[in-house]
Amino acid sequence: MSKSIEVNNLNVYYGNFLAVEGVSMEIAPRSVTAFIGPSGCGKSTFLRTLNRMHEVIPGAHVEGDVLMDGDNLYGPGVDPVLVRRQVGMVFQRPNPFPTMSIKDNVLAGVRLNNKRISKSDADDLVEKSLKGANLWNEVRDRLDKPGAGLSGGQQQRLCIARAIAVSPQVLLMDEPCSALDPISTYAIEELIEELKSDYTIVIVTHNMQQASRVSDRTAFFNIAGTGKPGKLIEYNDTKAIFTTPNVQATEDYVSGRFG
Amino acid sequence: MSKSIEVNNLNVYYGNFLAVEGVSMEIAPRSVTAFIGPSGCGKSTFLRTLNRMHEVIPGAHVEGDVLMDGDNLYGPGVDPVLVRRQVGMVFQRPNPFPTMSIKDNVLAGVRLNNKRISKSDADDLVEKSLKGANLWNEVRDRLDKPGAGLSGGQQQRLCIARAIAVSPQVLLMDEPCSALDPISTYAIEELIEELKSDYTIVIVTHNMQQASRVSDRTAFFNIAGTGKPGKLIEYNDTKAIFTTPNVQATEDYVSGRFG
Amino acid sequence: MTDTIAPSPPALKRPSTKRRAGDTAFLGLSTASAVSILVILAGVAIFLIIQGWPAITANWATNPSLSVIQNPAQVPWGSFWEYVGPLLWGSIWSAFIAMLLGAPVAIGIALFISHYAPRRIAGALGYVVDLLAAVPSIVFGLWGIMVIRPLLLPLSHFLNEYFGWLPFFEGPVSSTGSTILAGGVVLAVMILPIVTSITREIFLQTPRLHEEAALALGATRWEMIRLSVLPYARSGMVSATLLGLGRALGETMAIALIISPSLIYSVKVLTDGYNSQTIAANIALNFPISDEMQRSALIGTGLMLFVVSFGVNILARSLVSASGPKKEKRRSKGKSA
Amino acid sequence: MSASTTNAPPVPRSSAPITLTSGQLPRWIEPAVLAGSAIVVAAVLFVLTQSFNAGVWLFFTAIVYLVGIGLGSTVVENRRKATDRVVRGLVISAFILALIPLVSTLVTVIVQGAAVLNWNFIWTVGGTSFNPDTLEVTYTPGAFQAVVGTLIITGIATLISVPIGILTAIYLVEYAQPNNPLRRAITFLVDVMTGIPSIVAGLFAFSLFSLIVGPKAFSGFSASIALCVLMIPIVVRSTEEMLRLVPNELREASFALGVPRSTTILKIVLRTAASGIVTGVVLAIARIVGETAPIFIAASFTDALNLNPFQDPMQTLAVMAYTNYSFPTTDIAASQAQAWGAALLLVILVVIFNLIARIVATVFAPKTR
Amino acid sequence: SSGSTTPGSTASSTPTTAAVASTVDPSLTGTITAGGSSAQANAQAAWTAAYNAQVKGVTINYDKSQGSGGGVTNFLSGAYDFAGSDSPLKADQTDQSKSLCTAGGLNIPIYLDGVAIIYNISGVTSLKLSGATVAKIFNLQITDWSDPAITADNGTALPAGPITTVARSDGSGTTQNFTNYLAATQPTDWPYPAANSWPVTGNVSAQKGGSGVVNTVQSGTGTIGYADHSAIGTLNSAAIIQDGTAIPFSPEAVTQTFAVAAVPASNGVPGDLSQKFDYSKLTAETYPIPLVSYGILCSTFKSAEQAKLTVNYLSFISSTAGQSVAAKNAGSAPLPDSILEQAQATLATIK
Ligand SMILES: Nc1ncnc2c1ncn2[C@@H]1O[C@H](COP(=O)(O)OP(=O)(O)OP(=O)(O)O)[C@@H](O)[C@H]1O
Ligand SMILES: Nc1ncnc2c1ncn2[C@@H]1O[C@H](COP(=O)(O)OP(=O)(O)OP(=O)(O)O)[C@@H](O)[C@H]1O
Ligand SMILES: [Mg+2]
Ligand SMILES: [Mg+2]
Repeated sequence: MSKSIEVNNLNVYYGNFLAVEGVSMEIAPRSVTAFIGPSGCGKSTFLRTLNRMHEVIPGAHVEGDVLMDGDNLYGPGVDPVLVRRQVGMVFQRPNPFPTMSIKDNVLAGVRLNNKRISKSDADDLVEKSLKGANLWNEVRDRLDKPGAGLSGGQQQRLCIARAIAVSPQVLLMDEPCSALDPISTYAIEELIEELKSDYTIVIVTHNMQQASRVSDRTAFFNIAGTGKPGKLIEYNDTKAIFTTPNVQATEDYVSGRFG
Repeated sequence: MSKSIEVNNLNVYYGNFLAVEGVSMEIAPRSVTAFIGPSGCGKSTFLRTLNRMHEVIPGAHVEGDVLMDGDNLYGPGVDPVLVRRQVGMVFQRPNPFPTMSIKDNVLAGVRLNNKRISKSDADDLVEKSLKGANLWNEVRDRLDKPGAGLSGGQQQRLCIARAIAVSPQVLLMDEPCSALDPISTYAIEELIEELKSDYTIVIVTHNMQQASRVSDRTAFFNIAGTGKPGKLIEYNDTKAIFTTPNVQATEDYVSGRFG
Repeated sequence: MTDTIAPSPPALKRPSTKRRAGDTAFLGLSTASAVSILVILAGVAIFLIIQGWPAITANWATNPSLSVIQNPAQVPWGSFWEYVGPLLWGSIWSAFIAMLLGAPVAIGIALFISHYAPRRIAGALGYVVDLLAAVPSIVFGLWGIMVIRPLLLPLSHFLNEYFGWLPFFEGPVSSTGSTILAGGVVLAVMILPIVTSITREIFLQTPRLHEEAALALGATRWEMIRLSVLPYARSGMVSATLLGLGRALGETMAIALIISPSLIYSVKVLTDGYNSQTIAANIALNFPISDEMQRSALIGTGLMLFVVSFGVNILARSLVSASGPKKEKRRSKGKSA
Repeated sequence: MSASTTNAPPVPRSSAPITLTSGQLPRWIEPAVLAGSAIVVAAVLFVLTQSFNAGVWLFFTAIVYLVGIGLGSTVVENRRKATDRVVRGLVISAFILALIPLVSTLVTVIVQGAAVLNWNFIWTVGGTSFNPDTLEVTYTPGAFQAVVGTLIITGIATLISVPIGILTAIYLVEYAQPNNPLRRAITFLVDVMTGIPSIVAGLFAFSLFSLIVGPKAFSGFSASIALCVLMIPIVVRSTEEMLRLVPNELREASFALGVPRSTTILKIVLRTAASGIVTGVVLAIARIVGETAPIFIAASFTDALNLNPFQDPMQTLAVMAYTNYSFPTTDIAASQAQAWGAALLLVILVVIFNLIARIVATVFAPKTR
Repeated sequence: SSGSTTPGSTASSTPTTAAVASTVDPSLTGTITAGGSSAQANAQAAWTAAYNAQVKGVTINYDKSQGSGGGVTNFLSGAYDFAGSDSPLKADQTDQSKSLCTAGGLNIPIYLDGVAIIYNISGVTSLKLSGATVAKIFNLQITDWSDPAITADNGTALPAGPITTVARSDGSGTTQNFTNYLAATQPTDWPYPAANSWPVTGNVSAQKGGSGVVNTVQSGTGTIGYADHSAIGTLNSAAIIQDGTAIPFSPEAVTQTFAVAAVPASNGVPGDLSQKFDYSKLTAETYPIPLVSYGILCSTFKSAEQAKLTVNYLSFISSTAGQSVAAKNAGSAPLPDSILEQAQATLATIK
């Protein structure tokens, strides 16, 4: 149910601007990998290349390979739509569909892909997904109300519920908890813990504690200066990154007193 | 240059829905107050009543008083525009004016009152504000580029620069760092430390560590359940809240292992 | 927890399934539609050129059909260009008056509905303006004759009496009301709904984030609009105005019914005998009586109107891009996969 | 503030007012100034011109009010608040200004048209009867043939234009790269197309059909094609604007769920923009349904009922209104009454379209509560 | 259908005066597509009604919005079975018609009316004007109703007030016929050639269509204009002084005008009945500004079926009965029998 990811010497461009340079890494199946690094270093950019979401930005393109269980995501004939169905994503800003009810938002991935789903299955799926995102109790009695009426944090959890409802093989999360309060964050972290037995999870976070709590391995990205490309500085077991980093920059960054 | 705030038995409604109930608190001038609490408990809602920003949402209204140095913000004849000039605000999501350059974004508030600001004054102000927001080095060579071209974290810092450029008396921040990486977060926290000698600062945060690091006093809000109003549960010195809370709910919340 | 409904992992390679075929078909359909517009427009342009060419290139002084086309100077027109000149001017002038009167009002109404009217009645007000859009142009023509023409007569006398020193308000003041002012007012009313409803939709879509950013800086409502609403809506406002302008330039029957035209260059707006004729109305008025060569001349003028539309659009576009550094940003939201 | 630490404030202090209530005009001042200017202007006008003209009076009242409130607010409050008040005054005047023609047209059409409008008028085909003894021809008013013609011609034009228009807008917004030459060409040409005089569109369609079906090319369908030329650009333009307003985040959310682009467009983008698109379509219909010149040219004229859009002339309500006004029978008053009747019917028809569209739009509109 | 009660057969069976009869064939079915002159519009509507009372199976679509030029153009392109036109085919149009019609297009006068000089002067219900005064007024040389020339024509002074002349803004047969008269009879006061568009510029209110002129004259004060007499509604029209007599419009006076002043001006196609007015032959019994309008059709139709329909209809129009229907319902003047007989003869040759 989950897949390994292998990235070989990947460059990501926005038009002519090289945003991320020469990233190579291997991500094991059924593991949680955290990306950390300062703002603008290309964490989001790189993350999006893992399900080809960067392609929706005009001019964005990559050089290099991303292999999922050995299949090159950028190989000829590979359909980005199919890639994205297997590699789910949760964004930094919550983006529920404004025309849909909470329930329909959760079912969107299933329904939009024209899968016929019986009412009871649908109800089950909605409940499970919302429970997984720790939103069930807050919205159980207003499932038919629009999703846009929720608070920011609630909306983000709704988006997580929506992403896990389609049961992807890999789950990418771009700072999924930055708009969430500790209780929801805790729930999501627990969820990640649970999901990791089945999924390969990659999470971008600014929260060092979070990275150290949830991830098995951590990748630290950095940027030399504005206009310079972001680079993968160090990639190792989370414990090693936070206790015995090999690179000075990593140590500087993780030893900050912030969380 | 900073003012005290006194809130007396404030109820906030969205139409008929009572979102926040019976809040009373006193905020000393030249202090940092943190609001914490689970998502949806009304922190943002309450914060916005401190500069009457809730009024831009149709149907939102309050009962009760908010006194700034004894002047009731909701008194007859009070102009919300003047209130907001003195009580600045930074939002959860960065919102630079997309059509303006970085420089114009910083100057936007100042230009409203003082069209004829001299070029050198303007340049000084831009530099100081951007430095204050720890953004100067990243944008100094592209001040005339649009603000929307920055990364999320950079945009948020731009918004902080814009807010402090008009030198308000009180600064409200609604999870200003939730989109920021640790380095920027650190800079903002330092900035808050600096600003507090002159301003009264109120900050909403989900980050317990942040609350304990930057704030003098902390207010914990909670909500009994969906559809119930949010309430101020405990308001005390930050140290007391995090070490010896009086209420069980507070203890449950702050003792969570997250941050 | 999810494996009950989880599908078996599909292959990444594109299988030639129906859905992907649907994607291609959809792209094909929309591209075909886009191209069909090119085809239609090319068709119209070719039609105009083929039909108009004989008159454009003819010698008007000697051609038996063209030399009798009326000229206020009582001599045959020297060429097509002499003939089309005053008509072009008339089209531009009347459209200008209409835009001058209509566009600011239209944007004002849109603002009123989106940002000033109490929320509860804003929807109803929007509907009221849409009602204006529901009035067909022929009705505006009839209304213009019956209501606007007499209504503007006292105003015309007033303007002439006190502002007659301005060339626009020179006499002799019309006694029948068939002035370019009346036509302009009716045109302005006709473009109102089209401009209003599009700008209104766009104003309403201004991200709340941007509006709050301005308000939190202590902006008054107008300053908030100036800082966040107008910049956001700029390109949309220009499009809406261009649509209105297109309508004003191309409007035929209402103008033909209301204005008493002459083939002259004139800026007077209060007279019966000195109103510059518009191209569209001139075609409508003279087409029925014209023989083939004269029709060719009329179609040639239609071609010129086409060219003017081109010019106006180029101008408007360059104005927008000159003043709006971020316009392309908003425009380029579309992307490809 | 004076006791501040060595940590200087990061920015120079502007001279912001410290009080919250400084310089407020009382709430009643706006209505008071308005009433005052109305009275003063009325008096001055009467003295100057010895007559009273409602339009002039309203106009100058508005001007005097705006100047008055602007100056007053500048003095008592400040320049910014003055600007704010003046703009509000302007915006509200604009709205009232627009209400006048609306009410006036509607009242005119209703008052004039109500005289002939009844069920008979709608459900009978207009015609003549002839008395062989007196040689007298009597005209029986009736608009059924025109109602049917309007529905057929406009319906076909809508069926053709709306898909083409919306698909083109989709191409422009969702598929074409910003610098794609086809995209640039089309955006530009669509704007140009809005300036085609309607009569030229009619000529174009008729010439086209003459080429295809021979000289007797008059048909409802060719009129529909003419109307398409007028309608497509409006649909494209308004749809394009509405699609651009759909936040990119929604598209990304959908793509990330592995939804193909076509489904994303159909079920997310179009759905979110539906209410605006519908408004645009109704505007476009209203724009073409009142056309007369292209109908004459392409569908010629008839008084008879014709249900076949592909052959023989057809009448529409707009044409009926126009011909009855422009070519009255010897009983001019009766003809004009019929013209207004047809016009009223046309307005009612468009209002019905509008209502339907509103309902559709409300059903589809994004909801937040 | 009982042919004996129909007006066509009534006309042919009842020997009133020397009536010109037509044979209407009630068994015909089909559609006649026609259009052109709007002057004929009301007459065509009446003819259609009367004809349909006998021939139920024929639909006649006469498009009055096309105008004479549109009618001719559509006729020449083959779109119309016949055209209504206020002026006969021009030479080049006749040439063009030869490719369509074998021998060529035939112009048959079917409608006669007069151009009325309409006015709206408060308190004035009767107005007499000489041709010269009409020319001067419309040429903007006389600008006030109290002008001595007007006083002289009427014998008494009219209330003073500025004159607003109202003309057609669109090209029209009415303008053509009116300026034909002015150019032929008032060469000094009317220095313009006859044309279908109004030549005078300056303080003229130009209006679209006869109805536009009529409406504007009616709603203005001190206004004067010209329109096809059948379309003036309740407005007053001036009597024109000819040979010392003020002649108000009447159908008889116009029929008389045609009888004395119309001279054949054939386009060369056998059977063509184009006419021209010789204004020098006007008498004190003739209304001097006539307006004649033609039916234009092919000598040989592409389809014999269509020819039969069209000829049958036009022959009804060109009968005494047809002319009476138009006179009764459209206020036109009946064409003299002599020309109707020629018309029937021509129609009989059409295949
Ligand atoms: N759509 C875009 N077009 C052009 N450049 C972009 C675009 N998006 C991001 N960039 C640039 O690419 C670089 C990496 O940005 P990215 O958003 O990936 O950073 P990040 O590490 O996710 O930052 P943050 O922590 O603030 O989210 C930055 O320099 C940014 O300015
Ligand atoms: N515009 C609105 N209209 C109606 N209800 C609203 C609106 N905004 C917020 N609410 C409701 O008010 C309550 C408080 O919301 P608020 O956004 O203040 O919570 P919060 O504590 O800031 O949450 P978060 O930590 O997620 O930002 C919630 O129940 C929310 O659903
Ligand atoms: Mg990021
Ligand atoms: Mg909040």
